[in-house]
Amino acid sequence: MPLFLSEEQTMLRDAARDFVGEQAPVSHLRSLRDADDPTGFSRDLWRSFGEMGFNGILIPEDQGGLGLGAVAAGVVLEEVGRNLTPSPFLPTAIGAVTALNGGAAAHRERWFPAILSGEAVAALAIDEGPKHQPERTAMRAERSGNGFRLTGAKQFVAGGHVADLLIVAARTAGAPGEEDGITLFAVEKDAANLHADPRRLADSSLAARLRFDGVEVDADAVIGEVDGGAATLRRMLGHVRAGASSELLGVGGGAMDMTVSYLKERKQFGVRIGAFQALQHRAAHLYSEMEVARAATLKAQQMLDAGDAKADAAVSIAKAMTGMATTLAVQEGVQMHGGIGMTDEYDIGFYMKRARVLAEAFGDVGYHADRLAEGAGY
Amino acid sequence: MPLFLSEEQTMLRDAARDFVGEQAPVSHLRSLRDADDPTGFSRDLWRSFGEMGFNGILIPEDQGGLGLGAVAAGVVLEEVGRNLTPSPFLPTAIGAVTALNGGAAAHRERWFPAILSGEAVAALAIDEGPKHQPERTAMRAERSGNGFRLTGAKQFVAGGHVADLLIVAARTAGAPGEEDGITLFAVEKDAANLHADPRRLADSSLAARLRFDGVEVDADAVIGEVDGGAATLRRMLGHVRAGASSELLGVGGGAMDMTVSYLKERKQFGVRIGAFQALQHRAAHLYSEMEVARAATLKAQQMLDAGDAKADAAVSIAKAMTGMATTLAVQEGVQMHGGIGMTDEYDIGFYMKRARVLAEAFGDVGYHADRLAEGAGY
Amino acid sequence: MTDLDSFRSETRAWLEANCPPEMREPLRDDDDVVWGGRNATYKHPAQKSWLDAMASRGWTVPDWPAEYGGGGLSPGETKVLREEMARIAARNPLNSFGISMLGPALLKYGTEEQKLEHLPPIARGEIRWCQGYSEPNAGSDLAALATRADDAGDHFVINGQKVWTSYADKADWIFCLVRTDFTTKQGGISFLLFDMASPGVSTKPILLISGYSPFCETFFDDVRVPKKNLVGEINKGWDVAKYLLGHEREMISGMGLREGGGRTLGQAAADRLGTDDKGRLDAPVLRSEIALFEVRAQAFRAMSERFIDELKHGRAHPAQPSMMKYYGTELNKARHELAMSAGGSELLEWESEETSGGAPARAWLRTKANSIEGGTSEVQLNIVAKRILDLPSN
Amino acid sequence: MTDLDSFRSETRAWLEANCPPEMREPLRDDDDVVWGGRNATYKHPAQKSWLDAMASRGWTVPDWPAEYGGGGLSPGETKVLREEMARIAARNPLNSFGISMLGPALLKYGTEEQKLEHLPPIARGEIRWCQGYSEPNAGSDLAALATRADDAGDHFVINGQKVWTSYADKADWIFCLVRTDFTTKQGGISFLLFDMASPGVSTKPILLISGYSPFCETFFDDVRVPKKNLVGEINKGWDVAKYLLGHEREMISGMGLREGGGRTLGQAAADRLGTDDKGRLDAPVLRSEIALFEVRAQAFRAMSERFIDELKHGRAHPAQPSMMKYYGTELNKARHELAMSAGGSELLEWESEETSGGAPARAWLRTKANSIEGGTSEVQLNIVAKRILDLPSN
Repeated sequence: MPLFLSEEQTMLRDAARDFVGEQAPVSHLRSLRDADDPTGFSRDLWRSFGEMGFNGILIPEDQGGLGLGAVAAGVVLEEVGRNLTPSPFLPTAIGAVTALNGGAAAHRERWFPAILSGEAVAALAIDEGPKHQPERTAMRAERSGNGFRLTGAKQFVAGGHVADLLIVAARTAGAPGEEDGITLFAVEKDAANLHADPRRLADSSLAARLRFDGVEVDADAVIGEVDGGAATLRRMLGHVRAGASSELLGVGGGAMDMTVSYLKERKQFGVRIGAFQALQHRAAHLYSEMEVARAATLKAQQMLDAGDAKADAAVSIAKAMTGMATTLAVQEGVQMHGGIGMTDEYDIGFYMKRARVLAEAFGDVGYHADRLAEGAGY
Repeated sequence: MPLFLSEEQTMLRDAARDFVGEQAPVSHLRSLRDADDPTGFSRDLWRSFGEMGFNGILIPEDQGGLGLGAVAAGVVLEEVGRNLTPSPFLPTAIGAVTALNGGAAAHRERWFPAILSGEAVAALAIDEGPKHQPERTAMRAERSGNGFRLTGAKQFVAGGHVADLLIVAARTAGAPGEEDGITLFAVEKDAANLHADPRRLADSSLAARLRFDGVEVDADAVIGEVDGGAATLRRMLGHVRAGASSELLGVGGGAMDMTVSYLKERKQFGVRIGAFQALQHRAAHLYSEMEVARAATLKAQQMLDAGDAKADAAVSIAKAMTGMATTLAVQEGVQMHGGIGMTDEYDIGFYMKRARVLAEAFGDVGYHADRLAEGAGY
Repeated sequence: MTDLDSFRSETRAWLEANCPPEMREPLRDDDDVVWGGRNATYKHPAQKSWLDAMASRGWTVPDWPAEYGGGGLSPGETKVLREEMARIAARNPLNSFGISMLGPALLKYGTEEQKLEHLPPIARGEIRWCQGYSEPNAGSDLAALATRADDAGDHFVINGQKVWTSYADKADWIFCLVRTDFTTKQGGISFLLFDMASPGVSTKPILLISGYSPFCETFFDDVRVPKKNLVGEINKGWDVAKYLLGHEREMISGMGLREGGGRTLGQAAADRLGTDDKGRLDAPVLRSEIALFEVRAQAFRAMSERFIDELKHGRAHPAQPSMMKYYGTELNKARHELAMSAGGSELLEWESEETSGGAPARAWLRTKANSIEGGTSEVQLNIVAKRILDLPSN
Repeated sequence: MTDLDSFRSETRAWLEANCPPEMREPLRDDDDVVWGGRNATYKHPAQKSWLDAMASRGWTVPDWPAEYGGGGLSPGETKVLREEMARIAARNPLNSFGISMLGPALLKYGTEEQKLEHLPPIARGEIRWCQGYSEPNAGSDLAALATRADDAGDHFVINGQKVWTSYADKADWIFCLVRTDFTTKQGGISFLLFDMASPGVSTKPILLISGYSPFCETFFDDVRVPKKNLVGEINKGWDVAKYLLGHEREMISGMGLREGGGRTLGQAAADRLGTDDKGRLDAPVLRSEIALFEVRAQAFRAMSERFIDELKHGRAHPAQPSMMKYYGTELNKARHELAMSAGGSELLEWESEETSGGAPARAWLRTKANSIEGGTSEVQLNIVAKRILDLPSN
C-alpha cells in the first residue's frame, strides 16, 4: 500500500475538511470559550458528526459503522485539529470504540448505536498523575459481591464530567509497573460514589479529576478478561495516540499555514517579512518537520490497520514526532506574528494552547522517546 | 572581583597571544602532522613555554613559579586553543602541578624545576573506558613490599607515551563507584611492566593506551593520602576541566573568527555571503553562545581561585557550555565555508577535529550535565 | 576594615532592622510586585513600609545622585547593597519603568529642571510611568511611527495611537515618541513626557493569550503638551529612544535568571514527579533536557554578572545588550516550556485553586512576548550581526 | 495468486540461488562498494559474480526499459524486487552516478542514439561516470560557471576547470556543464558527455579533512568533444542539470536512513558503553539525545517511503527533493555526531587497527560534506521557501 491517502481516504478527508471547516472553525471554539460553556463541546455538533458517519469509522459494518481504520480516523482528526474543534471524537469514536471492539458483544450493543448517532459521549480514565504512565496504573478494583469495587483517582480525563461511559483502567492484581493484573471497566455515568471535578484547561477544554470512592460495578462491566486488560488497553492507546498525532498534525499544519500567510502579507521596513531570508529558512525548516511528522503518522496508522506487530513503536514515533513538529509550529507561529500573535483577539494563541494540551495527552515527546529507547534495548 | 580579566591577566593574555601566535600558529600543528611526528608536540616549544614563565603559573612563588591561578592558566590555554598548538601544558603545568601541590614536598622538589624549565612532561592516567568516569576507577594498587603494585589499564592518556611523570588514579580499597579508596600515584617513566601504546587521534595528537602489568612503585610514590586521593583528584580535575574549557574557548573562538572573516570576503550570487540574513542570524547566535561560554569559564576559574565550595559545579557548567558552544562553532564554521571547509588545505577542519577531542576529554557535555543534575538532586 | 566593609556591615544591620519579614518571601504572583504611582495598591502593608524605608535612604535608586532622590552610592557600594539584599532574599521595593527606563535617559538627556521635577517622584514611587513607542504597523520598525506632535507655540498638540503600552491604564505619566518632522524618517522624531490625565488621552487594554492585559492601546486626541516636556533636542528623540532601549534590554535580559521560589527547575520537577532509586528525576528525557537547559541558564547567570561588571566599568560593547536581551529571553521561554512539561496535565489547569488560577500556564504564555517586546529576537540578532560582528549589508 | 505474488516468489527463488552469501553481509567500508568501470576493482570475487548475475537480468536498473539494459519492470515489480533484496539483506550490486544521475536525465533528454550508446554500459557497470558541475568561485551558484565550449564545426573545444568532481580520477566518462553562450547567465549553458581519456583532460585529487580524496579538481585544456555528445538542446543544459540535481538530491536524502551494520545507534551505544540495572544506556544524557534522534530518524524513514511512493505516482511536489536532501543530510550529520559521542575516546583514534584506520572518525568528518555537496542546506531551504511555501522575494 503506497504511503499516501487512497482515493477513498482522500474523499473522506475532503468531506471532513468541508464539514468541520464550515460547522466548527476556530470561531466555534472561541464562542464556546467566551460563553464559559460547561460541557466543553457542542452536543449538536456531536450529533452532526454522527450524521456525517464519522462516529462509526472504527465500528464494524455489521454493527452499523463504516468499518474503516486508523488512517480514516486520522483524516477526520486532522481536520478537527486544524479547526481546533472541541469534540469528544477522540475518546469516544476512537478510544471507547477500540476498547469495546476488544470486549463482549453486550457492550457494543449497548453503546455503539448511541455513539453512532452522536447521543453518547465517552471518556478515558487512564492517567493517575501529572504525566501519562498507564503501565503504572495503581487504582484498585476489588472483588465485591457479583462484581468489583473501584477505589482511587484519575485525572486529565477529557470530558469526564459529562461522559455517559467511562473506560477505566484499574488493577485487579499485581503492582503498579506490572502489565498483568490490569482490568478495563466500562463504567456508566452517575455511578454512586464517583465524583467528577471538571477543570478548565489552558485550551478552554474541560478535563475532569475523578475520584472513585468505592464505586460498585457488575462483573459484566469488565471489558475483555479480568487481569488481562493490558492488551486491550495497549490497542486502545495505540489508536488514541495515533489519533492524537493526527489532531496535532492538524494543529501544527493550521498554525503553519496561518503563519506562512502572515509572512506573505505583513510588511516591515517596507518589505514583506516573508522575504527575510532568516524567516524563510525557519519556515522551510518547519515545513520539513511537519512533512516528516505527517509521514510518520500515516505510517503508524497504516501499520495499525495492517495489524503489524511493530505498529506500537510506530505510534510512539508518530506521537513524539508530531509533538516536536507541532510545538515548533506554534512557537514559530507566535514569534513570527510578533505582538499581534500575543493577543487573544488573534487565533494563533489558541493553536499554541491546544498544541500543548495535545502534546501532553497520552504521552509527551519524552515519554515516547524513552519508551522507544526501552523497546530498542538501550 | 569583577568578572573580566584584571590588568595583570590582560597583560599575560597579550603576552601569550603574541608568543603562541608567532611561535606555534596552526601551521606549526600542520607541519608536525605532515611529518608524522612521533612525540605529538615540539620539545623546543615546550622549553620556550618554560622560558616565558607559563609553566610556573600554578607553581607557588617560593618554589620558583608565578603563584598565579586558574584564571591565568586559562588565559594561556585559550591562546593554545586558538592556535591549535600541540602542547603538554594542560596535563603538565595544570594537571600534574595541581596534583603535586596537594602532596608531599619531595614530589614538588623532584618535579617542579624540570616542569618550570620545560624539560619534563607529565601525563594524566585517569580514564579506563571510552568515556570519562573517574569515579568508577577500577585499576588496582595492592600493597607489595615497601610500596604498591599497580595492575590494570588506562586510555586516552595524552602524551602518555613520552611523559616523564604519570599521575595515576588507582584503587587501594573500595569498589568502582565509591569515592573512598582511590589513591593517586606519581609513576615515573620507564617503570618496569608498564606498556605504553600511543594512538594518533583525529586531531593528530597522540594519546596512549597504558597497560600496568604489575608495576611496582615505592610507598612515597603516593600523592597525598592512601585511600584518600579523591579530594586531590577532584581538585586536579577541577583545574584540568577548567583549563580544557579555556582551550575549547580558544578553539571555538578561533573557528568563529575565521568564519566571520570568510563571511565578509566570500561572494556568491554577486553579494558577500555575510549579507545573507539567515547566515547573519546564525553567526549572531553563535557569538552569543561563545560569549556565554566565556563568562561561564571565567566565573569557574575565579571561583577555583577563591576556593569557593561551589567551584566544582561551576567547572562542570563551564566544561559543558564550552563543549556545546565550540561544537556549534566548528560545525557552523565548516558549513559556512562550504566545500573549501572540507579540504585538508584549509584550517577550519583542524578546528573541528581538535574541538571534538577536547570536548570529549575530562567529561563531555552529557557527562557534566548529568553530574550537575545529580549534584542538584534531580 | 575597608570603607566597603564598614558600608557592608552598616547596610546589613539597617536591612535587618528595616526589611519586614514578609518582604523576604519569594514573589508568588503579579500582585506581589509593587509598582507605586498615584493609585498604588498594596496587597500587604509591609510592601508600603518597605518602599518608604528604602526610598527614605534613596535606595530604590541607589546609584542615582542624592539630589534627584537617589542614594548617591558608588558602584562598589551599590553592588554591596544588592548583595546584602540578596543575602536576606529581600524583595525589590519598587518595580518601575521610571527607574529602569526613563531615569537613565533623563539623567543623560534631561535638563536640570526636568531631572528635579521627575526623578524624585520616581525614586519615591509616587509617579508611575509608561512607555509610548510602538504603533500599529510599526512593530520592530520604530522609525515608521506616525503619532504627530504639531507645534502650537508654547506647546505641542499630539494626535495618534500607540500600542503595546505596558500598563498604560495604570500609569500616571508617559514618555512617548512623536513625529515632529514628516520629511525625514529617524531624524524627525522627538521624545516627550506628559501626564496621562491630560485631556484627550484614552487607553484600551489588550487581552493577551495569557488572559492578562498588561498592555494597552493608547489614543491621543489633541493632547496639549508644554514644550518644556521635550527631552533632548527637537527631532533628536531617536537618540534618547535608542539609549533607553538599551537599558530596557538590560532589564529584560535578566529574565533568563529567574527561578520560581528559589528552587531550580530540576528540583521543582523532582518534587512533583519523584525520583528513581538512583535519585534521578523519574522522567529520563525530561531530566536530560532540564540538565542541558540548566547548563545554559547557569552559564548565562555568569554572563549576566560579567555584563553588569563590564557595564559598570564602561567595557561592555554598546550592542552587547542586544545579545543579552536575545539570549535571556529565549532562555526564559525555554525555562517555562520545561516547567510546563514537568507540571504535566496539572499545570495545564487554567482556573483551578491548586494552580492559583492557572498562574504557571499563564506565565508560560506570557513569556512568549519576551522575545517580541523591546525589540524582537530577530532585531537583536540583526544588531549583533551588524554592530558586533560587523557583517556586511550586501 | 496475483501476477505480483508470482513475480515475488520467482524473484525470491532467483535471489536465493544467485546472491552469494558474502553479498548479504553489511557493508563494512568503502572498499565494499562496487563502482564498476573500465578499471573496476573487486575486493571479493562474489562482488563481480553478483554484479554480472544482476546485470544479466537488467536488475541493476530494474525499472529501465529492457532495450537500454534495464529490467523493464513495472513500479510494483521494482518495489517487490527491492523488498526481496532487503529481505535477505542483499547488497546493492552496483553503485553508479550513471544509474542514479545521468541515466534518468538521458532517458528524458537523450536521443535514441545516445540512449543506446550509453545506457547499456551503465547498466552493466562497464563505464563509470563522474559529474562536472561545480567550479571554483561558483559554489552554490552554478549559473556562474565559466568552463567554455567553443564551436569548432562538428565538435566543441572545451577549456576550463571543474572542482568537487566526485571520483574524477577513477571515472571513464564525464557529464559536464559548459558555457556555450556568454551573453546570458542560465540560458547559455549546455550539457555535454565526453570521455575522460580524451586528450587535454587531467585530474588532481583534493585531500579532505577526513584524509580521503573522493573529489578532484579537473582541468580541460582544448578538449575536443563531438557535437553528437550534446544532451538536450544547445544552451538549454540548465534544464537537464536541474532535472538531474533533483535525482541526486533524492539519492543523497537517503543518507538519513543509513544504519551501521543493522544495529541502531542506541543499541550500538549500549553495546559499547553498557546498560544500567534498568537496561538503560549507562550515559543518561546521551541516551536521551539518541532517543530523540531516533524519533526523527525513524520518522524520516517513513517520510522517505512516502516520498518514493509519491514520486512513483507522480504526486511529489517538484521541489520536495530539496526538503528530502536538507532533512536527510542534516540527520546523517547528527547521526555521526552521536555515534562519535557514543564511541568516546576510542573512536577518536585515527589510524588504529581497532577502528579500521579511523573509519568512524573519518566517516563522521565525511558527513560534514553532505549538507554542502549537491546544493547546500541553505540552498535547499531557499528552494523550499520559494517553491513550496511560495514566500516572496521582497
